[in-house]
Amino acid sequence: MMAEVAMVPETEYVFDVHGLNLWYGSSHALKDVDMQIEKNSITAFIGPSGCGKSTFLRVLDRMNDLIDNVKITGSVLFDGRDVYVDYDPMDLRRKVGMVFQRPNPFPMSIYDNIAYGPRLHGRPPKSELDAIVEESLQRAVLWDEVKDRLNKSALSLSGGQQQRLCIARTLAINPEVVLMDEPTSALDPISTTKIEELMVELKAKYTIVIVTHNMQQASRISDNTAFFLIDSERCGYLVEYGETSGLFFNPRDKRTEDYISGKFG
Amino acid sequence: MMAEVAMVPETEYVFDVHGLNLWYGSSHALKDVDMQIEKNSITAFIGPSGCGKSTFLRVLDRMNDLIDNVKITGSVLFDGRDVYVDYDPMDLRRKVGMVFQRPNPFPMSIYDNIAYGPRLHGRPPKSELDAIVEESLQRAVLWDEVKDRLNKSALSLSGGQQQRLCIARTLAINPEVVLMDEPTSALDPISTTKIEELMVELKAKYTIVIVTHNMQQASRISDNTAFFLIDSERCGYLVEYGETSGLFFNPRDKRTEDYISGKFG
Amino acid sequence: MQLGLPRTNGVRSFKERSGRIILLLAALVSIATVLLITIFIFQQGVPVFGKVSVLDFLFSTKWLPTGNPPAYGILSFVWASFMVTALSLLFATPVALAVAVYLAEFAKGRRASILRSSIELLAGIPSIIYGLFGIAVIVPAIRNIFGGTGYSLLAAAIILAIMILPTIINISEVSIRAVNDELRYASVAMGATKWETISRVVLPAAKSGIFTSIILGLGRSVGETTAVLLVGGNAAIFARTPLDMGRTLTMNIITDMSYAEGTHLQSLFATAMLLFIVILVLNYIVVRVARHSRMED
Amino acid sequence: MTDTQQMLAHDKRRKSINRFAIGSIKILSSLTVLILVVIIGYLAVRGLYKQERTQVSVLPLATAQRLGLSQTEIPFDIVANKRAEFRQVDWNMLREMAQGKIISLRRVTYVNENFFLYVDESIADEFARFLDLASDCLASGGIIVGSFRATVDGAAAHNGSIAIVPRNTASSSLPSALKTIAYEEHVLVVHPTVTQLYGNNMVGVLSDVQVDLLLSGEYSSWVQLHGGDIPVALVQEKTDSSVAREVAGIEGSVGVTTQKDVFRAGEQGFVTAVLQVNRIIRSPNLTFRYLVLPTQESGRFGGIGSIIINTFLMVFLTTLIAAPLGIAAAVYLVEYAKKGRLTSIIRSGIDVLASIPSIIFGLFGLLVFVQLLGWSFSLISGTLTVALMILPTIIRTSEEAIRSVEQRLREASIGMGATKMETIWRVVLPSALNGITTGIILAMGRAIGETAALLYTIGSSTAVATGLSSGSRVLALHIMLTINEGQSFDKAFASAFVLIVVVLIINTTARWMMNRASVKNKGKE
Amino acid sequence: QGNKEQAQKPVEVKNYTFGGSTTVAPIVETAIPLFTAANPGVKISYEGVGTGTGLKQLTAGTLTLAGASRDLNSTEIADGLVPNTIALDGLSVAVNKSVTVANLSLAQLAGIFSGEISNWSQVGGPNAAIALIVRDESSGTYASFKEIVLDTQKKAPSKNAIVAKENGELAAKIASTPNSIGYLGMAFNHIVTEAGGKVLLVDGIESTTANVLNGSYPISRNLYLVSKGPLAGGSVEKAFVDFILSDKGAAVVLDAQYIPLN
Ligand SMILES: Nc1ncnc2c1ncn2[C@@H]1O[C@H](COP(=O)(O)OP(=O)(O)OP(=O)(O)O)[C@@H](O)[C@H]1O
Ligand SMILES: Nc1ncnc2c1ncn2[C@@H]1O[C@H](COP(=O)(O)OP(=O)(O)OP(=O)(O)O)[C@@H](O)[C@H]1O
Ligand SMILES: [Mg+2]
Ligand SMILES: [Mg+2]
Ligand SMILES: O=P([O-])([O-])[O-]
Repeated sequence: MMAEVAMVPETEYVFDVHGLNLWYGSSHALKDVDMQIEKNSITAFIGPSGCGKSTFLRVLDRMNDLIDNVKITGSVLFDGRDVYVDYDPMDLRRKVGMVFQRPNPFPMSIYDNIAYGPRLHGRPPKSELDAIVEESLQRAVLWDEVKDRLNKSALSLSGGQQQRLCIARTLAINPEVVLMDEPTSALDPISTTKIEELMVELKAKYTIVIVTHNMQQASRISDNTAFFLIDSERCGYLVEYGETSGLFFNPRDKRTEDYISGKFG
Repeated sequence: MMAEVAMVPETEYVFDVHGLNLWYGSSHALKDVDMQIEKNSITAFIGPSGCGKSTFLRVLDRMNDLIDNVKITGSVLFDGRDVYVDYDPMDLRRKVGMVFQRPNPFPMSIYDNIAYGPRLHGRPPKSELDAIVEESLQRAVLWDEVKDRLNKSALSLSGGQQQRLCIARTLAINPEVVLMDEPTSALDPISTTKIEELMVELKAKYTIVIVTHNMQQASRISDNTAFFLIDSERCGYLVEYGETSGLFFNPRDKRTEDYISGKFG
Repeated sequence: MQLGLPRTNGVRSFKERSGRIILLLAALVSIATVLLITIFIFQQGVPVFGKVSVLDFLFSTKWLPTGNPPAYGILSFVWASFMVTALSLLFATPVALAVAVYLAEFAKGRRASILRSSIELLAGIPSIIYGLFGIAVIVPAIRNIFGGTGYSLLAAAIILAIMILPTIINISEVSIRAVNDELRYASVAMGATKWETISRVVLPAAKSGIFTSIILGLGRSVGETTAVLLVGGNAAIFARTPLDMGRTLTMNIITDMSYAEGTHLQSLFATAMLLFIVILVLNYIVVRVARHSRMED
Repeated sequence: MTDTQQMLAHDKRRKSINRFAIGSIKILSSLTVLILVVIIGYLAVRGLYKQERTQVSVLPLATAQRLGLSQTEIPFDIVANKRAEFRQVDWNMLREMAQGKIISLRRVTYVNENFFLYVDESIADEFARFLDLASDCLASGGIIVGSFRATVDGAAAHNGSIAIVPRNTASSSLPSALKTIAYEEHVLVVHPTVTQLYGNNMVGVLSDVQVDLLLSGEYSSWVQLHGGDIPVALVQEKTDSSVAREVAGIEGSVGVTTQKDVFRAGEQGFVTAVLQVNRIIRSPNLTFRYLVLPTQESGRFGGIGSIIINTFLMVFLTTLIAAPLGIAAAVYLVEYAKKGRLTSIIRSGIDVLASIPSIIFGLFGLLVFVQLLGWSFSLISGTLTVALMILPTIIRTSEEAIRSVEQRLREASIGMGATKMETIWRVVLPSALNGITTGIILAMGRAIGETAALLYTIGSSTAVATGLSSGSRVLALHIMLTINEGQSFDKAFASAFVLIVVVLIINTTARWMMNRASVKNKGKE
Repeated sequence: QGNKEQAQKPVEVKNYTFGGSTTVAPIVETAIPLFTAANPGVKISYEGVGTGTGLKQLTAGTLTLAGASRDLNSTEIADGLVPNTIALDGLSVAVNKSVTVANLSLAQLAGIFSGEISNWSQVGGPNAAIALIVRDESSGTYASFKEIVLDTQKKAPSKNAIVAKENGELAAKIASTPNSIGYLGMAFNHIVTEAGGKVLLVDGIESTTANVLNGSYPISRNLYLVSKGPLAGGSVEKAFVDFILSDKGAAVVLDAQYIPLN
């Protein structure tokens, strides 16, 4: 397997997944997934509910470690090194940030939310921290809205602002990749648009992977799309993966076509 | 209002609802509903989630009395007498049985489940009770499956059997009307078919009102269908009511047509 | 590792590991305490059986620890504990169940919150205060109604009944609340009255929780010391009626503890041992009931 | 037809059963509230007011007035320091004071103060004469004689003092610390045979009513007052001769006279006896002084100031030990424990610990901390015992609070590269703080009311604890010991009222925090 | 004189814990402030945990001086404990205010406390059942009363009696229970009398200090401060015992309503 991996040019792909299988206890949740995720691009995962999109996303930053009884086989390389062998999970997660479906700011001030990561990974002086907070909030296009109330509780923000805060919080630890699991599904259309714009802006600096139920969203913003499905034994697998325009307008697989045209799901 | 009511031939309609409005606290859940429910027929309520179908069903046997802060105006006549004025709720409910979405057998034996109602309403001798139990179970087409284990816990039955048990339990108090709130939505297709068949059989003797999300089901088994919707203020109202064949194949209202053809909901 | 992880991570994972061990140790304190209590009480209590046979100890009513020859029969105390506990449950259970039903099925708004606060406050009142109240109010009341001195197992049982009310109410209420609403609807929809629904469907469905609450109340009742000491009369006699004075196991321990020595002292620890075993058995019953009801669901 | 009638009757019965049952449920529920109200109300009344009963030989002023007895005109006023809790004095008492026989007030008023008598020099002679004392006696008895100012100022400065000032001194000229107190003088004097033993009986202490009946001639024989079968002979007041002397001469006679008269008759060799009467005094029980004064002689004197300090010390230390342990255990159970044998053992350990009666904890503390470790009866022995006892309460509530912290917050933190411990420390515990604090407060409420576990561990010393190894009596224990050692029920009730108020405050705080937390959570949804 | 020397000798400055009998507690607790005032730097506390526990702790070494209200038994003596008599205590018999009887003979007392006499009318009172209130069997008070009153009449104590854990509780229970009778240390008399009850004459003799000292009042016992081994010269314990035996100590004993030895 290592031999295959070596052939992938490291500059082009941040993640390189080969023959990934995952079990929750005895139920096989993901089967034989191979995928290479391009740097500085937006990759979207789509598919019906329960097909393992979130599961696969959590493989990438080892968030599945938190769940008991998970078994993983296959290789997941990040920057050419095996995520499950060569990385300390804490280290990995600093480089691979994650934004969740429902905004989950910590019940503390806006400032402390952003400062949380930097404080974990070192003890930056106040001035530096201030700079990080401002920069992150600016990148997440939230600075103007909150700069006057950095010491207010983050819970006082609206849902869309909270989600942008969570993105800013992730950016504050300066990751290489940002994983997002349905980041807009709990938000209103206006907030959704804002976050979509933000993602497109961010891809210049970061690699973004997003799970979405909203096909329009995937086709609007992503560069590559992966389509997952479940088989009769409720086991998820990757049906098709490729450039978004190709997958949406010229799907290679019949099942993809059916799904995109709304025949099931 | 009474004048209008008097014109309805009593033999034909069991329920006669006029100008019904219902509020949960300050939120107006049902607006100006008029409906007459035919005797010995199956009436189906359809409509999107939250449009007040269950609420209206519960108006008919005063189950809303159990909820605080409910305000009801308008008149609901059952057999020509006002449900909210002339009836004692316990009395009414004996004549108007109800079957719920999720099967809810009591945690006691199958026999005791069926005997529960008869025991409440009198103290029939054992032999009579045995007869009632057998007859009810036979009407609900469950007798053959359970006759050898009447003293086993009702919870040991499968979901479909439990739902038929609940129907049998309702039949055991010998009601005139049986209200069913999505009685098959928690069941597998085979059980669903069995219960649909059962309903059709039962209408010879009882009047049946059923709430369903399954349009096919409504069109398959009901004689009359009522279509409810919610307006912009989240207040439910009756859009169209009439013979099922007419409503499904020749809807008078544009919204009904859209809903039936799957354009929304 | 050879890839050279930053040092800080080594420190962090060391913290992680040692933190975990510290937490585990903290969690083990409880079990260690239980073990130590068992060991010490038994170590002090068991030797008494070298001098007194277990049968004499448990089944004799002769308690003459300072007599010549001494006798150490605690049957009267076992009986008094039994009587007091049984009576307190008899008094408390109907009231507690009524309150639990009221809270779970009827009470709303201000009434509910007043009732709920009252129960919490009752639970918070220290037992010494119950004892004081018992001497000043319950004992004279019993004296006036039934004659005698008023110091009696009945007085102790009444005080205990008040003390265990909150325990029974709280746990019963939780289990009554846990009964699925759909069962209530089913019953009401068949024309049952509220009371029929409660008595025939809700309470039977909540029975294991109610049983547990009664057992826990029993445990509290049998272990209470201070309050009963002040009102029970404390006479080392075999009580024939609740109006007689009596001495429970706990009263026996606390009365003689400060003066006893030698075998007498050991016999007190043996009394504590018996009490401890009773508590363990009650606990076991609770666990079994919980497991049983979980399996039924 | 009969069928429907039967059915109707049946329905009627069902409905009345329903009404009856629901009514009973409501009544029984109200009963619970009633019980609480009665308990707290009773404690408040007994805690705040006391009704003492004492036996005295002088007739209380009220009784004397009711009987229409004339008061001797005394040439001076008696004023006392308000804090001495003097209400009245009589001739004998004044005499003993003047002779220097009373050095402390504690036997008189139960206030542990040294006694001082100040006399205005302008009436010193008259005062001595009134008490049948030589006027130089005053100088030798440690009495302070001085000008009016010196007298009242001195008495105002000393808590336990009485001053003798000229008659009709305007209250405006007295310092505010002083008040005029009543002078009582009448006694029931009887022939000595009346108070003798007859068989096993004797004339007992008389109540108000009995005094009235006796003096109005209702009793014909002393047997009616449990004395011997001697006829009662009433001796009326005489202007020419002394009542006491008269009484001494007539068997079975009784009369009302002044203490001074009895004393003088005695001097002259006329033997009489004085009957005891009951006096009931109502007064405030729980005073500010009682709250703050240090406890003396195991609670007989002084207040409960030091006990309150000890109580807070004990609760503070107990929390200091139990809270970190309990929270740590809860964190372990929620965040680390896997389903397995060890976890279920730990869990049942906590359950068992929660159900062990406190007397067994007390014995355990005695065996381990007091004896085995040799820490004797001390703050530390008691604290550790109670800490173990309240551990399960803290673990359970903390566990619940930590469990209810949303998983999403943990994921957010872990997702940013935090370790589990960092996540717990920085996100989980702060979020669960409210629930944890509530649990700790409840546990404090339990600790503060504990007696059985402390009786053989914390000692009974009433002084403020100066270290972990000093014995330190706490409030609940003090109530128990106040009953046991018999200082007085009134004191027990005063302390109990303080305890219940503290417990109520603690519980209300916990409840308030709980409500606040749930409102906050609802707000978040 | 002895104690004057002691007071001048520098004693070791530290904390001392004494403890034991609650009967002895009032004496020691009153004496402590006076003693420590004369011996600056010394801190003493007295834990009233009961005679038995006190002696046990003394043997174990957690207490250095123990109050006892009963004679030591053979094991305690074998353990090397040495009793130092510090005072006398008269045991009085008290009744509730509802009782009209004012005197009982020793024989009648024995009859009452053995349960043979169960109605007040049998001893000249009204027709009412006698409510017995006694101390727990292991207390010094119980032992002394049993020895002096019951054993001499060859009678066994009745078990049908309210058992109080301490003298004070007993007094309070007499005060609050109609038709009750009980025995208690003289120091606790006031609790009964303040509540309207009374202290009985025994064989016509009042329980006063004078009567105990001249031997006319029959029920009394010794109070001790027990040390582990003989009191060592120069120790605080010896100084303390000497202080209580001094004149000033006698005043303390009197003040606590016990009877000093001299
Ligand atoms: N912690 C878990 N333990 C056991 N099974 C799990 C766990 N998490 C997810 N699963 C199962 O794994 C399968 C894939 O779940 P996953 O959440 O990855 O799906 P998804 O594609 O993200 O679905 P959705 O669109 O609903 O979020 C599902 O069948 C789910 O039930
Ligand atoms: N107990 C209640 N208290 C307050 N509002 C309620 C209550 N029950 C229902 N509602 C509200 O009333 C409206 C109608 O509810 P109802 O349950 O009747 O809808 P429905 O048509 O049965 O929907 P569904 O198909 O999802 O069952 C909804 O907005 C619902 O939120
Ligand atoms: Mg998902
Ligand atoms: Mg519905
Ligand atoms: O002095 P005692 O408390 O042992 O009677």
